[in-house]
Amino acid sequence: MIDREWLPEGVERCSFGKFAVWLAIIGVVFAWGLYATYRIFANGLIETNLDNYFGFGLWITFDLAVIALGAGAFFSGFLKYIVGIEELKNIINLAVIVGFICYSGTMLILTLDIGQPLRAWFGYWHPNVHSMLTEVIFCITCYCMVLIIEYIPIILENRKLNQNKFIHNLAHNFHVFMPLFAGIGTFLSTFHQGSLGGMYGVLFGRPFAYREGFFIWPWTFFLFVASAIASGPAFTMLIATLMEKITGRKLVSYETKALMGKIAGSLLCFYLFFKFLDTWYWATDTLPRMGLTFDQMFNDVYGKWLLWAELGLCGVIPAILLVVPKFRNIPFLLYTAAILDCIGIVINRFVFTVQTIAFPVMPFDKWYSYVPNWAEWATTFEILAYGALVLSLSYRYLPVFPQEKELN
Amino acid sequence: MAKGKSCVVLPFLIGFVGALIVGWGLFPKLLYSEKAQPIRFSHKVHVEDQGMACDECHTFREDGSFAGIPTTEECAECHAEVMGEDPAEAKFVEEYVNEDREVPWLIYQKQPDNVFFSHIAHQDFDCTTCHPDVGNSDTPPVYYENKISGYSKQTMKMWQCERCHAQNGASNACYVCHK
Amino acid sequence: MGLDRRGFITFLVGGAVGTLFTPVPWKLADDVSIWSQNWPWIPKLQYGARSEAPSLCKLCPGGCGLSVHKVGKRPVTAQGNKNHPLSQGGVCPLGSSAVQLLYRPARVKGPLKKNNGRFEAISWEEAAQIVADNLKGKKIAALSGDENGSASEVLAGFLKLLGSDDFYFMPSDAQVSQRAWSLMEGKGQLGFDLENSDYVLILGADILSSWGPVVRNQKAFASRKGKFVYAGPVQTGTAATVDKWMPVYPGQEGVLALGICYYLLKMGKSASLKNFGLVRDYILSKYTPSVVEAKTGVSAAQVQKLAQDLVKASAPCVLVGSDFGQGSGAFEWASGILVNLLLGTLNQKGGLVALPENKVITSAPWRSELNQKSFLKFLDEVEQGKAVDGLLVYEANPLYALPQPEQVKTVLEKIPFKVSFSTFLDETAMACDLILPAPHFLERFDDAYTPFGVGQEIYSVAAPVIEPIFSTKSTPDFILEVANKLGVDLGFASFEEVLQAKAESLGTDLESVSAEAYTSDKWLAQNSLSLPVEILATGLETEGEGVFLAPVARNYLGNTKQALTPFEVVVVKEFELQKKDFYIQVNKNTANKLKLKQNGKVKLQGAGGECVARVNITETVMNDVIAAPLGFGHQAWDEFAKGKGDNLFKVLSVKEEKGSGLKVWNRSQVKVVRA
Amino acid sequence: MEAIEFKVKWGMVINIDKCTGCGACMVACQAENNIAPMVDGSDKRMTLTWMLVYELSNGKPFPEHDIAYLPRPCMQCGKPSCSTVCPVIATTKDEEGGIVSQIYPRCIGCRYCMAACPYHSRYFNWYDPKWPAGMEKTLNISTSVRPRGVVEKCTFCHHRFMYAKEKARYNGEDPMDLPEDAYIPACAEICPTGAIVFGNLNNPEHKVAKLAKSKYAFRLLERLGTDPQVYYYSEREWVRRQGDNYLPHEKTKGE
Repeated sequence: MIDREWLPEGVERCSFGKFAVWLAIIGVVFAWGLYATYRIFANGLIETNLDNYFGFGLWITFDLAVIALGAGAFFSGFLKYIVGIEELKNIINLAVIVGFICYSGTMLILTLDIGQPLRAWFGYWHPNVHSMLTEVIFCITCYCMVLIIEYIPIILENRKLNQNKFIHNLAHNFHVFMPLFAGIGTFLSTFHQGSLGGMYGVLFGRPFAYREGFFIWPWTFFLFVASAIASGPAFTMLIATLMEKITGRKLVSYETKALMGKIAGSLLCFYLFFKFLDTWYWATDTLPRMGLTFDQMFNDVYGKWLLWAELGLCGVIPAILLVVPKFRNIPFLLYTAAILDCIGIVINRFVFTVQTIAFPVMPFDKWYSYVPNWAEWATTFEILAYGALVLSLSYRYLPVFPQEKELN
Repeated sequence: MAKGKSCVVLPFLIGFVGALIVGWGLFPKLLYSEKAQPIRFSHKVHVEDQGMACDECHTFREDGSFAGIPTTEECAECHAEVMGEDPAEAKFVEEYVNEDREVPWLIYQKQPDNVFFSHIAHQDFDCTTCHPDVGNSDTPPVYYENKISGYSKQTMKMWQCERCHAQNGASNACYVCHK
Repeated sequence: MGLDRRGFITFLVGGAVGTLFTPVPWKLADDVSIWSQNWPWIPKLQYGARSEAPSLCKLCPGGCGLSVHKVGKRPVTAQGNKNHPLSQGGVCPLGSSAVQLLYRPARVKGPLKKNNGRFEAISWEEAAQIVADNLKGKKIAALSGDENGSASEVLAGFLKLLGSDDFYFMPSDAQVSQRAWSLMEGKGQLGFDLENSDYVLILGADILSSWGPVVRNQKAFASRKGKFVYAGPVQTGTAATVDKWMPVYPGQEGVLALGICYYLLKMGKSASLKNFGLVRDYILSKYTPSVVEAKTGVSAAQVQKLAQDLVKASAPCVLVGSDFGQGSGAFEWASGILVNLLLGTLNQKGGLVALPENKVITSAPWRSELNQKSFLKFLDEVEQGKAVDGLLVYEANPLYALPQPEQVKTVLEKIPFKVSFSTFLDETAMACDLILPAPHFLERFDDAYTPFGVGQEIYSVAAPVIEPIFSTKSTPDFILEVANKLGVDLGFASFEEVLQAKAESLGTDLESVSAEAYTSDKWLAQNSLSLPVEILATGLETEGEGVFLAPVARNYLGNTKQALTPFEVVVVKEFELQKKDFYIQVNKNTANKLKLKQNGKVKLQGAGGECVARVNITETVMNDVIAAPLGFGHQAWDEFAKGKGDNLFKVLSVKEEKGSGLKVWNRSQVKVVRA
Repeated sequence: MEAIEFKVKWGMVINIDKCTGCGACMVACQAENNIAPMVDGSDKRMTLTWMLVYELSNGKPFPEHDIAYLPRPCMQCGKPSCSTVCPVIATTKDEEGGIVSQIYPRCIGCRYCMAACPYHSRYFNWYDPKWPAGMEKTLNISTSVRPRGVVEKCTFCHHRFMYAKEKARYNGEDPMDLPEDAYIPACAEICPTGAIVFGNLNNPEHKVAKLAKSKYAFRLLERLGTDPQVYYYSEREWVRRQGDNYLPHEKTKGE
């Protein structure tokens, strides 16, 4: 293998040729997305299926979903470095990498999503402090930087790089400061997860999303934080499992995975309790005050099935499966529950993004539906391919999984 | 070790200073192109020699808008025929009056289309508060055009407008100046 | 000292750090964003002094005064002229797009001659010579869509001097009303003094959407003293706003009028008609409440209520016209006039009025004479072998806007020499041998004398507000030039002189009438009127097979002259047009009866053609009626109108009215089949 | 954010009972504000109409059916849902008169304001504006031409306010105390039935101030708390009821 000396010590990796084929597959998807990206930058957003009714669509849904799912990074960091759950060291590297992918991917999508990418920096230079989106822009950027800082020591631990004394010392120093960054990350992340929810909750012109709240923060602020930490750990754990299935190697012990499941499950219960409360209050108090009923919020396309899927099938059921040890210890149920958990959060982000604006607020207006077009899918897959690329390279060349040696 | 260090510091310094020279010295030269007015218009001839007042040409219209630079038709009220010896005047009559064309004057303080600047709201200020003092010039100053943005180098930036508004207690609401 | 790799890297790092301390990155970021604010491919604004110029809209016969707003020499927007009696500051969507039409892609940019099916550019001298050669000693006909302009007078006078009586207007209610009025031995042009009426009953005519001088109607409605009641098959813009809407089957407004007459006669009302007794007995025996109810769909009680309300009003006015501004017969108009006579509103404030006429071209017939003639009858004659050598078409698009245009096309093919003076490349221009474009009306002198439907004599003139953009020539001027070549003397050297003479004949002059319209409140007193009873028989005819079709004309769909304008495209509603398909409107009841589904594709089959549409189910249409928009289905023009929907004129079926000999198509029936 | 109280509050009262749905306001608006024409206008989610006329139905079958037309400009809300969410201060309600601004060179095109506005008053420039050859010569100097990628909306023809102020200054009058007809947006000026009335809601002499007080006056989605400066007027209860969301048992405003 031509790259043998770059591989982590004491682990086995597939042949470089095989790896190159894998990269090529990713590359094809990535190139497709790149083509769409080019079209969008050259011709504008007319290349997408977004319109004046659906100014937000697949991209924002995707952004919100991956940011929620990427919450595994900050929350695992928080639990490991601040709370001190040592077991999480087995998966914390992966959590950081997944988080980095999710956040950097989001930022890439966001530059596509705005109509004037060349003015993207206005968000920092001319910020409107009253806008939740400003908070999101700042926190995401800062947190993305934190993730880069957290990611760097993992890169520096590459066997070849680490031979350099300076790099070796640098990596070590980074590790020393990790709790600090974990703390900053937790703070930033909590805020922007919340702000993302706040973004919708403050829309008092959109009854589907509008929520009252505490001080300047609508309830969705807190619910988004809760739902993110309830799904992030599950997602990290699923990625680890997926990598195991692809590589055929044991990477993380089942105990660690179950622990992640337990964390996710407990938080999911916590989240659901408040989410049910919120939904009930919204349906029976907030909406009637606007002259609307719960039933009016749904139509044939964006039906109640979405709500039941989100809260029941992908809410209550995974919560039970994850908190009850008997179920959690059966791998099939653990993985199923984790998948459902993640789907539930994606549905949540989807309805808040799309159904919010699909509901016709003016009584004489009507429902419209939105379907993303190829360019939106291609760019979304571009980011997925980008994630797969980063993950593949990290797995092959960096000591991501401390348990890998002993488990195999 | 000492040798290793100097090997790091010196190239760094060279790079650093080099960038400063390029950035402060060369870059502005590259960024702007120099342009001359299509006609060498002499304010001096009109003001000093002919004793004209500024508002004989730079007038307010009856709707309160500012006419800015006079049209060829207005100039032709005097310059229907060549009056003097100046070749610039001859060029003006020949190429613009006779052809019934407007002169593409370069406006040093030209604001973009998205700005609504009301001259009449600022009539208590001296013209030179914002405009270059060309009232006595014989040759118009060189016009510097930003190659990227297309703006004149002297186009006032928004923060300058805002500062003056703030100092004078005028509103800085967006629509006070934008359209 | 050699530069090793590490040295080079530190050099780069130093450069990068140094750059941060220069304006380069920050200025670039700023300038690039400024560049995005002024992209070179986005048009820049051209500044200049703002001014207003009075003008006149010639896009429909409504005769609205415009105020064209200019920047420097460029017209930028067309707004209503506040001082003009017919617009009073308002304009319809067509007039509002007047300025932009200067640059409509469909404009003809210079004289064209067809050679082997393709148009080639020619010079105006050549054009004048060709026309002169082809007219000399030939049998010539002319068709004009300008029913109130002096240009038509020039054209008609020219034809007369060439020995031809074949001058025609495009069909409209102006002609039908004139025909009916003449049959009743009336004089002058009929009008409605809506401004002063306290109870306006509108039967059929969609006066607030498209009929007659729309903007003036809307203004009169807005400042109404009493009530406006509208009876028509569809809830149009008129129905949406008037005080009361009454559904009545399409083309049955005349019957409804006679239904009202029945009750008025029962109340003992009379009219000064020579044959009043005959008329009275006829109506009382034939138009009994049950007959009227069956024909119109309006209950006897409602008809009686209408009659009572009209009698109670101090200045009532009844306006009977076609739902879509054309195709009605003398029957409807005579019936409408009769109601007014019974109510005693003729030449009364707020009632039906007779307005004077005017002409300055000696050889030209009076407008009331020209309005007696029907182009459709002329086409019949041509089809039956009448020899015609040439046809001049001015401001008209018969190949699109006459009923059964495909048949019209076949007949017109028999005429060997056809000239279109169209400003735009319309369907008719495409089929002509010569296109000699008139300037856009903002580029030329033009006028409007008493548009049909108004209640007073009005004369407005517009001077050009912009130099012609393309190689165009004012048609009346061109005609005067050709007349000169042929040695025919119309008495004027230029069209401007014609307008000057007309202004003078009214006791004013060109300059003042260009600045402000001339108005006078002269009404023509009538001698003895009569009403041939055979006209009244039409309403009793049994209807044919098929479903009633109610064409709907709205100015935002364009009209018979102007196709959907670029700025009107977004005004068209979702349920009127989707991409290439236009919609018919039926209510749920009718849809169930005809087994039609929402969005389903259907074919409408008329007597002379068919068209394809989709179905929109809406309760705005009365039972057993299909409503559909006029104005779609253009095959010429430009991308803004071409190929959108289908032309409803294709399914209108023409019948001959027995009493008057007029052609009528306001009672068209169609078959609907699923496509 | 606290709503600012203005001395002058430009407002509209649109009499729905007078609107024939002719569309003149929509056309006048496009011409006045340099909106490029579109070749296909049938997808109403892609068209750009600062002023849009909706057709309202009372929902009953023929013959009880009734229709009405509702022209919808920007509501210039007293408490805008849009301007507060803009991340880059490209839209504000900060100028005397209370018109919600939209600054095209600042806008980054994130469309958050569009998601926030329940009236669909905001439009995104999906295309670069393109006029048929030559038609760009009819561009008005009133409004800057917007590139693709930014959001725009009705401004109550704000430039006309600026023109009126300039004229007042020229005539030595107070630019903040304009006569009633000195400043009127294009749509209100052109409306053939005078259905759109415009003026200062804070001036009791102005027609709008009187009309807005009528029991038949209402505002769109008032219950959401947007506090629009556009009022509607209809004597038909069903029309007023469609101006807001009502639970079945609730009484319509004005009843």
